[in-house]
Amino acid sequence: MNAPGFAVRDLTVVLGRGKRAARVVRGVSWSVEAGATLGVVGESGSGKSMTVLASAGLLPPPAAVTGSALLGGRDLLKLSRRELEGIRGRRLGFVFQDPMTSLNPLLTVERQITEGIEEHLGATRRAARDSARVLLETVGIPDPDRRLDAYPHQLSGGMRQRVMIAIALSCGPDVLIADEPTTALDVTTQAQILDLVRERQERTGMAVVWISHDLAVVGGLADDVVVMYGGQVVEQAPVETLHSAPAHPYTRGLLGARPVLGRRRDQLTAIPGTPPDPRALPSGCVFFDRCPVKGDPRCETQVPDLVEVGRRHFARTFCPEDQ
Amino acid sequence: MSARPFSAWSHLLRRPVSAAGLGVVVLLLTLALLGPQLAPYGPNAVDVTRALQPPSMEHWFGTDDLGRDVLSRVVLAARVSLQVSLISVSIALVVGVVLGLVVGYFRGWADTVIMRVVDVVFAFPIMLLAIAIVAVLGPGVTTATVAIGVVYVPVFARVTRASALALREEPYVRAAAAIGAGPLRIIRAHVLPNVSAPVIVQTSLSLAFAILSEAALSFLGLGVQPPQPSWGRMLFDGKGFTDAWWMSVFPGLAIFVTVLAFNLVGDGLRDVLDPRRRSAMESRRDR
Amino acid sequence: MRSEPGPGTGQDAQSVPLLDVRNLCVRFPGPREGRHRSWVHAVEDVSFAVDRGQTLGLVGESGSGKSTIGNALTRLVPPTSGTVHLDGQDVLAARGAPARELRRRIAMVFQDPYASLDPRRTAGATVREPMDVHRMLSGRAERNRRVAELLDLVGLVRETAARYPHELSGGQRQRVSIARALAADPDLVVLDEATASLDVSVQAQIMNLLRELQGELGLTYLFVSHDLAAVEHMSHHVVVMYLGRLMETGTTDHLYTRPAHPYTQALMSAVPDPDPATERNRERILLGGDPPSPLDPPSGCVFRTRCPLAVDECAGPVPQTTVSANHFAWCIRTGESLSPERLRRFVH
Amino acid sequence: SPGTGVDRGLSKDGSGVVAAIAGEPDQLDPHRTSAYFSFQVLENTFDTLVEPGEDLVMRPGLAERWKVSEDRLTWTFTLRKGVTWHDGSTFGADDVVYSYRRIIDEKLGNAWRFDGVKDISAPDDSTVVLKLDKPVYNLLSRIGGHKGLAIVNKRNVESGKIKTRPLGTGPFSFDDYNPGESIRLKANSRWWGGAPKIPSLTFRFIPEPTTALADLEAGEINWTDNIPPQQVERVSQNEDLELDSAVGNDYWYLAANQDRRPFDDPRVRKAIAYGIDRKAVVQATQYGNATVNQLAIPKTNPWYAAYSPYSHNTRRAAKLLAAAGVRDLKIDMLVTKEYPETVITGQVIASQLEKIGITVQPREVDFATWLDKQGKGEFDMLMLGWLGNLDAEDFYYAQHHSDGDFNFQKYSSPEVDRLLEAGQKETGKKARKDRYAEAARKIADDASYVYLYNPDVVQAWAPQLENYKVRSDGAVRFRDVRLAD
Amino acid sequence: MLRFSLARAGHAVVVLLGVTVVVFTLMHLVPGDPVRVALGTQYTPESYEALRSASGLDRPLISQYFHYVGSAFTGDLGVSFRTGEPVTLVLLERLPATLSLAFAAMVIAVVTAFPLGVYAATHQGRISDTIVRVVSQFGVSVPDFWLGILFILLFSSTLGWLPPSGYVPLTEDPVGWLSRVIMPATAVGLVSGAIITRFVRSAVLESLGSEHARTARAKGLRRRIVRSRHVVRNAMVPIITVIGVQAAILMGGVIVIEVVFAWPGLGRLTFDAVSARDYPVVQGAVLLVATLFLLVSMAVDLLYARIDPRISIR
Ligand SMILES: Nc1ncnc2c1ncn2[C@@H]1O[C@H](COP(=O)(O)OP(=O)(O)OP(=O)(O)O)[C@@H](O)[C@H]1O
Ligand SMILES: Nc1ncnc2c1ncn2[C@@H]1O[C@H](COP(=O)(O)OP(=O)(O)OP(=O)(O)O)[C@@H](O)[C@H]1O
Ligand SMILES: [Mg+2]
Ligand SMILES: [Mg+2]
Repeated sequence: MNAPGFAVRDLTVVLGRGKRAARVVRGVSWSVEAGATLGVVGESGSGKSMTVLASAGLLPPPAAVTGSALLGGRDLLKLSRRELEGIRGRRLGFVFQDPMTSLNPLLTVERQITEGIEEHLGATRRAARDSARVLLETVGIPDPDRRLDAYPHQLSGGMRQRVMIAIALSCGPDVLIADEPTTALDVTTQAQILDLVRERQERTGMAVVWISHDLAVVGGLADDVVVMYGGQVVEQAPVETLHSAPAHPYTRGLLGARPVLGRRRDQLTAIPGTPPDPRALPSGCVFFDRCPVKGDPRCETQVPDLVEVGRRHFARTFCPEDQ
Repeated sequence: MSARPFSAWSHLLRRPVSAAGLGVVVLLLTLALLGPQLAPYGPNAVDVTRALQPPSMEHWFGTDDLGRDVLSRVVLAARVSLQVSLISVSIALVVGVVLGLVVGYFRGWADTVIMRVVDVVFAFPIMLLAIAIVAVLGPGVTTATVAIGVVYVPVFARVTRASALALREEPYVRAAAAIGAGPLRIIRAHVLPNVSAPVIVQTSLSLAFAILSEAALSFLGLGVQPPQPSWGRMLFDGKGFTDAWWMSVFPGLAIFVTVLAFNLVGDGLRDVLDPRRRSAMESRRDR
Repeated sequence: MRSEPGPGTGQDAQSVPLLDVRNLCVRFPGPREGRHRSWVHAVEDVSFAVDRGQTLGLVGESGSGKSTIGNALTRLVPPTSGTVHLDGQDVLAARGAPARELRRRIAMVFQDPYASLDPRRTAGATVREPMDVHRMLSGRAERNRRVAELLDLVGLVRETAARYPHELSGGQRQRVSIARALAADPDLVVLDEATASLDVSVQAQIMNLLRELQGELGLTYLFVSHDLAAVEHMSHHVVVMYLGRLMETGTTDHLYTRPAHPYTQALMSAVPDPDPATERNRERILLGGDPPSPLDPPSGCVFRTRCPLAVDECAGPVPQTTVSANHFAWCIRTGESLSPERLRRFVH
Repeated sequence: SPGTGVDRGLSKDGSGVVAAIAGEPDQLDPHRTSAYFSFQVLENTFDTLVEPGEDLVMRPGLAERWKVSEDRLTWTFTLRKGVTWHDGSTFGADDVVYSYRRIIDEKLGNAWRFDGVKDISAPDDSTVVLKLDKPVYNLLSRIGGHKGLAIVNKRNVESGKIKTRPLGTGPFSFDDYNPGESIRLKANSRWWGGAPKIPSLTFRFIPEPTTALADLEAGEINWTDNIPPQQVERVSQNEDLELDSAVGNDYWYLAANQDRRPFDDPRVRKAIAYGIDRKAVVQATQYGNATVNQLAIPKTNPWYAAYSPYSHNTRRAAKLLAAAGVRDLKIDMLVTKEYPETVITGQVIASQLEKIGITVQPREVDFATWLDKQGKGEFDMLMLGWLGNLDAEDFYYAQHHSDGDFNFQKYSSPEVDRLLEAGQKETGKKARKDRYAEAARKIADDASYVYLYNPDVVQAWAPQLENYKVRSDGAVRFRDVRLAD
Repeated sequence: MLRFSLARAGHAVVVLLGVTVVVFTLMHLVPGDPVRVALGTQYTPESYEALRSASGLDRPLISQYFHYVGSAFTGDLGVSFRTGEPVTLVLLERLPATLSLAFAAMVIAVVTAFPLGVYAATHQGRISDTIVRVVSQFGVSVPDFWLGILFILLFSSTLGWLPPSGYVPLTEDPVGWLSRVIMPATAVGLVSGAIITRFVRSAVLESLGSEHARTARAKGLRRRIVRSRHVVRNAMVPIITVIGVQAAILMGGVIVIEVVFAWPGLGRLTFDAVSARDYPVVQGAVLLVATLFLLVSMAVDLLYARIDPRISIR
């Protein structure tokens, strides 16, 4: 397959204006190749969603976005609205976190799937309905004919999320961006969804950006993982490396904070304090006040660069060796 | 996250439009208090020889058919209008909120009964209900006040009930119940303070509508009694005098500005206190 | 009807468990279908017990009835039938002063730290409220002193007392909630998803705090969660629920190392492992479909519609089977459900 | 023709007359209505036995002539021959008997006008005999001065249609009714007085005087009596419009409740009478289109007598008050918005009496309440007018006799009672007039009523409308009117 | 659907009964006596008693009430004290005037409010949005009857373009109707329109920011389709509520406007009837208006169900 991958370069998002302006994404870069999966993890408010929404022009105004978002060599941020509309849904599929509110409650499942197909592939209503039925089957919804005529509220959470996935996959996108699609679901349903996406990706070779706040979720799915904190990428590495040799104290904290099934510990390594407010970011390292290491005098005043600490392994820290 | 009420005023003042509205309200209150001192003439100084004079340096707003100074009457009418609307809305507020809280929190048969009554009152053309009440009690400032008050009770009851119903299920209210707090304590300490946002918004919008209702009632001759000046009444008096436009324009303008001011404040308050969408109840402006 | 002592702890003949729940049923009125009113079977015939100073984990997927049990204990919802005893006293039957006293002794922490604090009350007032309600200590000054102590205890600075919820972070709020729960000096604390909506790093802080407090104060917890790992971390005993019914109970060690019920097994296999190496190579049991509607639960074992091992007999009565001491499962195939190879055949 | 749309303005061929009146008739049964607007319409559709001429003297109507017996107890009316109802059926003495009996037997509002009538009979088809048990001097004006005594058609009554589709004998017959909007009549070519010269007559209801005037100026209507008083001056200057006025027979008055202190003291009432500037009142309410009068009966009425004891004199008023020992008097004055002149007068009087230390607080109620309060005596003072009286007795008896039905101010003077009773019995016109004049002077002296003014009857019309005359009794008659091209 | 209608009808009957109780009580508490009003200023006590008993006013109140409700069920609303006409007829005569004014006003309101509200919402924060907000705020605050008076002053008295008042049935003279309805309808329509505009704006704004609108955009739908199919449609539920409230208020007769424009509608009829203590007409009119109100709210509910599948009305 030589479908294009997806990359963001030096993406910055400022929400609001003046004193209330919030720099929620600050110079984020990452890329994912066709057939590969990029996991983006980070706690709530770290800017994960903003990054991907901004790259597809889906942020509500007033938002100032700079940098670039590259899909098949074109910078999405430079396209006109009409051009962008031609790419969204067609080459870039989205699945959002809350399947409850992300579907239009007033339209049938069929309409919500077919409208994209009609728009992008110029299919007739009939043909689009047929594809919709096939899509529902492939995302594992039993009795698709009946479900096509259902409204979202008549479906369970897991089924709604499958419908969202069917919509995202409907035009055979090159890139699937999944923004915490399983967070609102039960573990058993989450497992079903993870399995579904994994299998679809194997078949179509699309690139997947999988956003989650849970490292474990991306563990089995991603090739590379980006860890975000305070609107920045603080660490980036292949998933195995990240797990075995995390370089940033925040990543280490994240790993230690979750209890792991079957491995009981007496104490969790909690990170003290709380994530920063994007409206009042510190001048130095964003993680400084919570950092257990504070290994360098520059930490407090200077933002560390993302440095290469190993093969394809980058961390935003002054003291990467201090593991 | 929405701000809380005590910081609401400062938030409000930071919004130029709302601040302007608040300014006008303060000005009106001043007029209402100091009206007699400020008015250039006695409001009831009938002088038939000076009737129907157009605006001039002497009479900025002209004179009416009985030769009275329109400006003075407009200024003095502020008191009545504000008094009627403030008191009537207070009545509606107290009764409506208490009813709404009780039925909203306890539900049960009282809820069914009271909400049916509210439905009944709602099914009435409101102005007509007010007129009927005035017919029963006889026209006058007090009755107009009572009538408008009664008519607005259901609005407050509904707004409060809706909030109370939602608050019942709020985790912090359930938390208080889990502690073992009794219903009265919960209503007083948790529900009442938290219904205040929509109620405050409704109050200031209702003040605006009450001004309009009072004007309409007085226009129909059911409100303030002559010779006491009132904006609605002045409009009524001026209606036949097509040549004396000033008799109609200025009192109407006074109503308009007052209502606008209350609406601006109400709108600002909603944005500050209760930024969720406006409720249909807020659209109940009566004709 | 089960009448033997409830599973969980308290098997020790001489000790009376702190909390003893027997045959608890909670039903909610569902939508009316013509003349016939349907019922939501939120909790059906649930029994368990907790010893003083211990934590019982209550785990299950959304809608399995976990919160309803917590709400029934704190009397936020009226149970349809069953009994609840605290220290031998009948909680549900109590009226008047004893009822108030029992309410004092069972405290609750809710899931959403944003919604469970009154936005118009300071943290101090919130923490003080249980003392005000139960007229504990003499006078406001003393209560305020106690508030300061409690804030200390949950790791907040005393100045927090003057802050409003919107000035606090999620973790801080949850600490305030915990302080409120502790204010009335309870014996049992029901923690309903108390950490679920917090950030990972903050979750860890709260779980650590809860365990410290338990050690210091000898508290008893009912730890309600859908997070199996968190339950494993926190609990001495675990109760697994599905669609309002008990599936399996046992000590944490037993249950997590040798899950006996197919549902428990499926649940555990669905939890992703953070270690990519393990995650990629492990066996998973994928359940098909969705849980049935609690309005119309299947007969017999409610899990049978999704169970890889289901046979016709599953539609009949479900016995309580003993897996080992203090470890029970409600499944007719308990004995034979253990081989991963057999399970794999049912994997989707 | 009916059914092809109602004429809104001048009818298409320009031959019909459109008259704007200030309100809508409540119903068109002349016996049951009491609304002024109804009578404006009914004046043109119904006839009475006798009717007032322009000089308010009774002239033949449906009765060609009449005879009074020596003892004045038997009145014999001879009816016109060949009179028909609008539907073509013949009119006869039975109709008269039926109409009068209806009023008496059903105790309708005008039954009092038959006080003293013992029997009504129709010896033959063109004779009606009224037998009295005591002489009633003013019987003619009682049965002819008011269209409420119109002769109605039995079938029309019994079918219930009279309320909305009345059937009369008058110069115009009922044609079409648009509720809230207009009533159209068409000419009765067989009318005994001669066919009207206009084919149709439409009454439009336009409550707003400025609108009525605007419509008149715009040519949408040909006639109106609803003219804003402040515009009368301007309209009379207008070359393109005709305007005329006559001193009306109506009068407006103030009455203080003599059941209440201190109004039982004539000095207080007189103080009020002196404290009032009638000219200013007339100016404010009617813009001068009224005649100040200190008695009820206007100059134009045959029963007029001149008397004006009061002048605007605050010093005198204050003295009277002081003499009565009254200070800080507050008067609750009943006014009603249905008669705006009362509201305006209330305000003017309030400002006038303030100068002699009396605070007048007008209480504006709707007329229904007003009547109720008046009936129950719940007022200090009130203002109202009496409309449509013709005979001297009508002006004074019921209002000021101790037993008068409308003596709501509770005036009681043996002397006045005696004079009013004498007036009833008196047979000579001169003597009768003297009795009433004397009574009136006494009433004025005691300030039983404080009389204010007789409003002018002011009407305006387009110049094409010829031969129209403004009458002082306010009757609006279009029977002789012509429309020029 | 049928069940829903029946349930709503049952509810409506209860409310209407309540309405009759309230009007009946109020009307009989009112001082002033319909008989006195009907008789005018000159009558005798006998006449008074005769009319009183003919009107049934001498019976006990309770029996009057039950008699009234009983015959109201059969469509007989009694006879007007004033005109002696059946109340049903009186009401039917006035209904067209009120409905045609309400209709014209609603058309003006909706036709202005909808595009303006949507436009403002989709241009949030721009100058055009600000203008719409300011103008609608003005519209909400202006007394409609004053607006009417100003219209008369301007268009009738000064410019002489339009007749200042009166009513012509639409069926008889459409042009005449239009020339007379335009001022009162605009006066009330602008106020209702301003109210609706603000609701349209905020509902559309909310819908614009919703997650499903974001999904629609993420699908790459064209902006026009996103707006029409996903944004505006989803904003309809709150908008319909407000339009319903406004329509109900207008159908009840805008009393003051009807007085200003001498519009022979239900509002003025009722107002006059209250003044004249014409109980049967007042009761009938209120009953009719309440029925209209309930019909409108039922229609609104049915519309909801058409728009929103989550609302089931089986
Ligand atoms: N409309 C907005 N105005 C101002 N700030 C916003 C807005 N929406 C989001 N933010 C802020 O932007 C920051 C980044 O948000 P973002 O949604 O990208 O976080 P996230 O990493 O996706 O978190 P989550 O796990 O909660 O989805 C947060 O601090 C959030 O508070
Ligand atoms: N007040 C109520 N009325 C009707 N049904 C209810 C009510 N409360 C809960 N239920 C139903 O009871 C069942 C159990 O709900 P419960 O909240 O106890 O589940 P849970 O295990 O806490 O789930 P979650 O993880 O989603 O919180 C669910 O089907 C729920 O819909
Ligand atoms: Mg996000
Ligand atoms: Mg729960």
